[in-house]
Amino acid sequence: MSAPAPAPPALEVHDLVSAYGAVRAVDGVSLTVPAGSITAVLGANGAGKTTLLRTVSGAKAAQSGRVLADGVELTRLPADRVVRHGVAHVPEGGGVITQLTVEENLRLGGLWRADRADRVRAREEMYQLFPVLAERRRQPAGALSGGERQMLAIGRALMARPRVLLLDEPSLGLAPMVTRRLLRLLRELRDGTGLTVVLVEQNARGALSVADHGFVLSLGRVAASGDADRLLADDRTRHAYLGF
Amino acid sequence: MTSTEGTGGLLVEDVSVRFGGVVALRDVSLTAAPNTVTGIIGPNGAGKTTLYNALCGLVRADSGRISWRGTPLLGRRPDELAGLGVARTLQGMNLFPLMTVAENVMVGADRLARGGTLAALTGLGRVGRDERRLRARALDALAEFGVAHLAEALPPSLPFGLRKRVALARALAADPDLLLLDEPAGGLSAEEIAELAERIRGFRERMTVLLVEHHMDMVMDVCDHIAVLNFGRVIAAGPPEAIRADAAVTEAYLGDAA
Amino acid sequence: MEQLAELVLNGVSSGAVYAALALSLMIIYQATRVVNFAQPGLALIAAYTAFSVTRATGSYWLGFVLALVVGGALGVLAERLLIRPVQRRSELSAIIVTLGLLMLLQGVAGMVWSNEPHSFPYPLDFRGRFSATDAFAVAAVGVTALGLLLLFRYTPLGLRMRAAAFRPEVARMVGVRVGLMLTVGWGIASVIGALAGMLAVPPFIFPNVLDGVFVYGITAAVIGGLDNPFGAVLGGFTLGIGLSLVSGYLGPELVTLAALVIVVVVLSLRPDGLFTRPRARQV
Amino acid sequence: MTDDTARTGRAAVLDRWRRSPMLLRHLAAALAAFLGIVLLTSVTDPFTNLRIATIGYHLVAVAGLALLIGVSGQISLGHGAFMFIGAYTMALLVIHVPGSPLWANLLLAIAASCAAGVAVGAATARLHGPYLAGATLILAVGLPAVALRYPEALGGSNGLTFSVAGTPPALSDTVPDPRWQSWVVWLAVLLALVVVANVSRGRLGRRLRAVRDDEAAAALSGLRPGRLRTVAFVISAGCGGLAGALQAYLLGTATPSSFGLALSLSLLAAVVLGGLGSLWGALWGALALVYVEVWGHDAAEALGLSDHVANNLPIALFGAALIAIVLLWPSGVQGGLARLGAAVRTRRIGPGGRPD
Amino acid sequence: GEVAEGDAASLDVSTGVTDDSVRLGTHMPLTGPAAPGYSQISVGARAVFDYVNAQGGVHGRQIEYLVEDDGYDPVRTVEVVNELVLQDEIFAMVGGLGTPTHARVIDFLNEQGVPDLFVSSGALMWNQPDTHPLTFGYQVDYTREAKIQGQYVAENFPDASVGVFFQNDDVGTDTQAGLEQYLGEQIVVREPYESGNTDIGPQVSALEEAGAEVVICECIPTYMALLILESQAIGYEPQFVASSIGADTVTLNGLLQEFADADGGTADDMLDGLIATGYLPQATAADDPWLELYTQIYEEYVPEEQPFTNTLLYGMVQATQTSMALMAAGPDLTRQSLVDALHSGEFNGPGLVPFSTAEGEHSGFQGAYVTQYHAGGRSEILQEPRVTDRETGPIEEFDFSRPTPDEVVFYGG
Ligand SMILES: Nc1ncnc2c1ncn2[C@@H]1O[C@H](COP(=O)(O)OP(=O)(O)OP(=O)(O)O)[C@@H](O)[C@H]1O
Ligand SMILES: Nc1ncnc2c1ncn2[C@@H]1O[C@H](COP(=O)(O)OP(=O)(O)OP(=O)(O)O)[C@@H](O)[C@H]1O
Ligand SMILES: [Mg+2]
Ligand SMILES: [Mg+2]
Repeated sequence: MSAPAPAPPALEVHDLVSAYGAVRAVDGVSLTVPAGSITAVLGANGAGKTTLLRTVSGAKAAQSGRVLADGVELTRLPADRVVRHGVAHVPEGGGVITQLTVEENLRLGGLWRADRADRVRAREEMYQLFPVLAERRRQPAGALSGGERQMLAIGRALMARPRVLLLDEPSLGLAPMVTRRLLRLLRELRDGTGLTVVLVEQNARGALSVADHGFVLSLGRVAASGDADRLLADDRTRHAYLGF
Repeated sequence: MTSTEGTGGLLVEDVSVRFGGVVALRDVSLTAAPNTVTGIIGPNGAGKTTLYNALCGLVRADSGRISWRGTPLLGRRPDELAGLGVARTLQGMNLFPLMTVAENVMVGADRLARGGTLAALTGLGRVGRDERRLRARALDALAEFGVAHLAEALPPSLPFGLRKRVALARALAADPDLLLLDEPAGGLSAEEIAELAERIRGFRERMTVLLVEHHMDMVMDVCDHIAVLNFGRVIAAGPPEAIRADAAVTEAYLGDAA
Repeated sequence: MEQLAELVLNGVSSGAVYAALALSLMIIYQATRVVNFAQPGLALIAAYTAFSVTRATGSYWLGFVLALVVGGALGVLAERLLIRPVQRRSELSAIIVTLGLLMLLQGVAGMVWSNEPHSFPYPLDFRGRFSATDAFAVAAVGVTALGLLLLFRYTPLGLRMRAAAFRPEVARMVGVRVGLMLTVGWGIASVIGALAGMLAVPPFIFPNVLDGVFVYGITAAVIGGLDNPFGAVLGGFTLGIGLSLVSGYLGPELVTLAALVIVVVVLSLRPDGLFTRPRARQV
Repeated sequence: MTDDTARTGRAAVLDRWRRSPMLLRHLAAALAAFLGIVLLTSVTDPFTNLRIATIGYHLVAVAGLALLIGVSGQISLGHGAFMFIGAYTMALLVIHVPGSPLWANLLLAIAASCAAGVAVGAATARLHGPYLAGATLILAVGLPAVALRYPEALGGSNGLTFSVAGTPPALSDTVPDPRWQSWVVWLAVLLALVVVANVSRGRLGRRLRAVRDDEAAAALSGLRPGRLRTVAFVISAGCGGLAGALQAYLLGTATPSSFGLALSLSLLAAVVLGGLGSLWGALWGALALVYVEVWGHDAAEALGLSDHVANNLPIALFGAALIAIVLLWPSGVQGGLARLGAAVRTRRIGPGGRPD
Repeated sequence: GEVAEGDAASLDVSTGVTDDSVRLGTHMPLTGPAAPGYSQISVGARAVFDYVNAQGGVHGRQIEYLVEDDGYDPVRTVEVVNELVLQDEIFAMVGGLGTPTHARVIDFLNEQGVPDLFVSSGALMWNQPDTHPLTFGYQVDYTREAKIQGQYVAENFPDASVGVFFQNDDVGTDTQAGLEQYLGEQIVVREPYESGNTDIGPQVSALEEAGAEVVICECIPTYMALLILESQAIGYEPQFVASSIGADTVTLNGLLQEFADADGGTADDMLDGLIATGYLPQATAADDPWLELYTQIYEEYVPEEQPFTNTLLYGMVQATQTSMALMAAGPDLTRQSLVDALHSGEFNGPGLVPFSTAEGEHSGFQGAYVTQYHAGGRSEILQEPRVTDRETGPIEEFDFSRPTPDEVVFYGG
């Protein structure tokens, strides 16, 4: 088998700057996420992780820099267009729409895709993945507990069958068992469908244990990066940025 | 467990809460002795937050009794709780977005003020003193969590972790005797969690603490006593070591790798 | 007994008009979380268009159709040009912009068509205790409400519209074209508003003709709850019949007071209207 | 150099000002404003005096509503109803209790509208968004019908007419009636504004804002959301009642048609036009209420337009102005002026300099 | 609060008067819910003033006519009248419109010494020369007119049950005081309406249910038209009797234009047989010398789109009589001379009944005639003008020779 032409990385970020007024929360970040990998983005509170994801997914406008997915320029696209390029975002805190029912929230996730049969299939898959949601499908999402909402948000993003999944602290509020199941699922999806995952986590150890690569942000810049194993092993990085 | 032993602490007896078809709590009973940290753990949707809500009057319990230091709590409005020395942090933090951090915490301390409505209208009486006292209290509380420098910031502009500290400061500003913490460690880094755990252990001297948390290391570390909820029932209760060893708990909550 | 029957029938026909307006307010609220005070203004211009067209061509139905078209177009324009810039700022800004638009439109209508009342035809025969026109109004409102219920409950478009209204930033993340949804919402609502205008205006048209109807339209929407079309419709009929009975048995000077009493009673029992699902948990 | 010392001197004064007790600050500001009004009315003609007084009573109504909206987050579309109550209380007192002094009448009018505020506020405390809007809207439309229900006592749709004492005899040679009336109006208004300022800057204001921002969290901090909402309603109803009573005092009339929906909605418009969050905003709003109409009329006259167009120009202009201001100046005239001021200052100091 | 005792203002002034102009002002609703119907009045008045000015004005003075919009809101009336008096410095107020509105300013106008001519309202309070010496009524007051209506109905429909449909304000109370005197027993039902609420279905049902064979409508044209329509809708056909304020057949015709009557006739047929009282000539009357003049003025000075209605005519007559008063006051115009002229002169002219501005009687028109409208635009006089008072006095015929335009001086030097 001859080596295929090098596929473009699933996600490329070049010199991205994103600011709130005068605060440059993301201050010239460049990173490359290979297709079919799990990449952890780590860093202390306020390092700019959330802002980075929001800027990539178009939820927030960039000041400068570029974002590409599979070689396609996403930089100036609004969020609804970005998701159509296969980049789904689970925002910090989930962002379920509390007034809609559980099922409506899930349906929303897949709406933009044309294949109706597959949408129904995807929904059933999500119910299998998170059985609590199936029990609650007709209830408003606002009735759910914190952890249940988080599951719903993840399920909704997966409904889009994205190629790149941006997860902002997905383990927040999840019971340890569910967290582990989620991480296992991410690995399965990576291996099975070639899903690319960008995982923002406070729990650096947990994140790095599933991730292939890691980037460490500090004050809006990339302070360290590399293979997950290397970062885990690197005492200096651990002490300086990851705090364990 | 008899009710006589617990008059000094928190006593929850046979509390049930239903939402339509969903039974969120089913005859839940537990106690928290004064000046201890009691952990409440359980899978997502087990009813932990609902228990807090029932305790605080945010949802109506269908049956059961809850008392704190002998005072019954069920049937009270949420705002009466602060007066009884109960404070709580919310899972979603629920900071006041359009008010500065200092003001947020001053609201938390509000029960310490004495002036009435007439004073508020005329600006006479204790108004100045109250204001100074609340502000000082708020700044103290913020300082305790290392965020005094953020006093004039607006909460939405703060990163998650710092917002968590502000929320804690707001609850602590009222000098509560009973503190209900709902997932305080969520979204914090390992280092911060360790620091938080240290602090919660310290609270024990001043108050009784209830802790809902999914972060097992921390729960095991700081709790004197743990109750485990599953599908609205208490499936186990005891000291951390016993809980860790409990097969039912492992099956329902901790999972294989616990 | 006979009086009772008459008053109820009278109430049904005015209730249909309130319901139509309530429906249009409900949709805009569902679609954009804005209470649209400009609705009577938009409907007024639509009705005046029908007036002019009917006078010029002699065809009522041509005027009717054009009124709906013009109403919808005005709604779309209003959303694009005026509401969109303030939409995200605050509920209040949007309310005030719609208020300003109402004044502007009423002023313009007065400039173009004068403040004098003009004769304005009914769609069908108006004679009889329950005339063909009344039947038409009730049917039109019923069909509209049913259509809206289907739209919101069962179609992807309806789901997108609601998502865009509740949490625009989240909706965008799942691929909803929020701006488009808001425009569509205003368009649909304004068409229905124009329909309400066409039903409410006869027999006379003048710039303030819809003021009273609008007040009762809001009242109906609030009584029924802004959550679903049937709330608006039932609110409209409840109010129409209630006020007709009050007017007949107690005196017309009490009508507005009675509306106030009805609102207070209903909302103190159900703060979000009769047919709204309970609000989500807060924490 | 001297500029610098002047600035630090000023800063010191400012600092002392900020540290002085709130009540003192507010009273001093009110006194200064009152002196300004006395001066202004003394150099203007009687008609302008009346306009100044008109602005005064609008100001207090707008300020009260701004407190309700801005601080407690409740949007009332029915504040004209409280003006109605204030005006009728004043009218009834003047007619039936001829001996009662003006200040007592004003206090009673405030009390009556506060009582109504308690009722309305308690009934609406649980309402949100459009439901509150709808309920208050119908309040504005429905309440004046009370006058129609009791025509003997309240004069039916023709309302009540009465005469109010003008300048006290001792001063009547030197101070014309309109001037005296505008002093009375402004004195009452400024005192009320002191209360409004105390509330919005103080602890009560903070509690109201907390309830506005997050009801559950506020309740858990020991605040009673329902009661606080009602308190806000009562205060702003009192302001509305005072405005109505002053209007009645000034014009000698109370008629249901004066308190229609149009009044309530223009008050709301004035709040937003001026800008929430500061009493200056309320002042701009009140000025706009009085003057945009006048200018529209003058413009129509000057342009020599046809009747239909001329008649409708003022209302169309008011609408257009409303839209334009909200679009261009999101935080109202006051916000716009503040931004302009800041821009001018940075230009003067230079881009690097810090604005003081 | 006690009533302030101001010194009476001097009337020997010529405020608002120059050698070549005299400034008059008025207030009326031009916008808002109450505007429909009324804005024609100032159009008619302005047309006559324009005509007068074109003929050289009054004693060489051009009449300036300022119309302020008060939206029928007394608060705004006070404001705009203040503006007219204090800022624009009008010489006199002419035809201020509305009872609740104008009632708020008569004290002020009298205190300020501003002649307050020809108030456009049939309320009784304008005729109080003792307390308001400068205020002059205009319309035949509601009670007088209703007495004449009542007597006519009692005499001509002695066995009929009568219903009254009335505007729920002083129009309603004052007219009922008059009707009561003649129809006491005959009235079987009284139904009020609130102006602004166009849903009058319940009232019309009640009228029908009570079996009223004659319905007297004390209302403005819009509600007259609504009443006719609603009655048509339920197949109820009583004899309608309208008062002068509502019986503007041209306006009614316009309002009913789109609605054919039950037999497929025209709107005009719906009005056929309408009985009405009046004191001015009908705009549709033929062979009236004044209408010849007014038609000429209408064609020359009124904008295209305005129909020639009774309401428009009302403004024209009012303006004519105002000009007559200004002429009578002589070239040395002061407020005193105007009031003196009003007190001493006769201002009969276009009106069909005597008009009084005498020293102790500022009531304006004194009586009314009864007419019936016939489809096609012809009005038939059923009862010649009669006069009466506003109390319980008798209704009498009178001796009155109505001058033609040639006999009246209302412009010139
Ligand atoms: N809406 C906002 N307005 C102003 N500043 C903001 C806003 N949101 C975030 N910031 C600032 O941007 C910086 C980065 O914030 P961000 O939320 O991206 O950090 P983070 O790495 O996700 O932190 P955390 O781990 O706490 O979630 C912080 O300094 C924060 O104060
Ligand atoms: N208002 C409500 N209406 C309907 N169901 C509710 C309501 N509140 C809570 N529930 C349900 O009750 C159950 C318990 O919820 P609760 O929030 O107490 O869970 P929890 O133990 O705090 O979970 P988590 O760890 O995810 O926060 C959940 O299944 C939830 O969906
Ligand atoms: Mg973050
Ligand atoms: Mg929970």
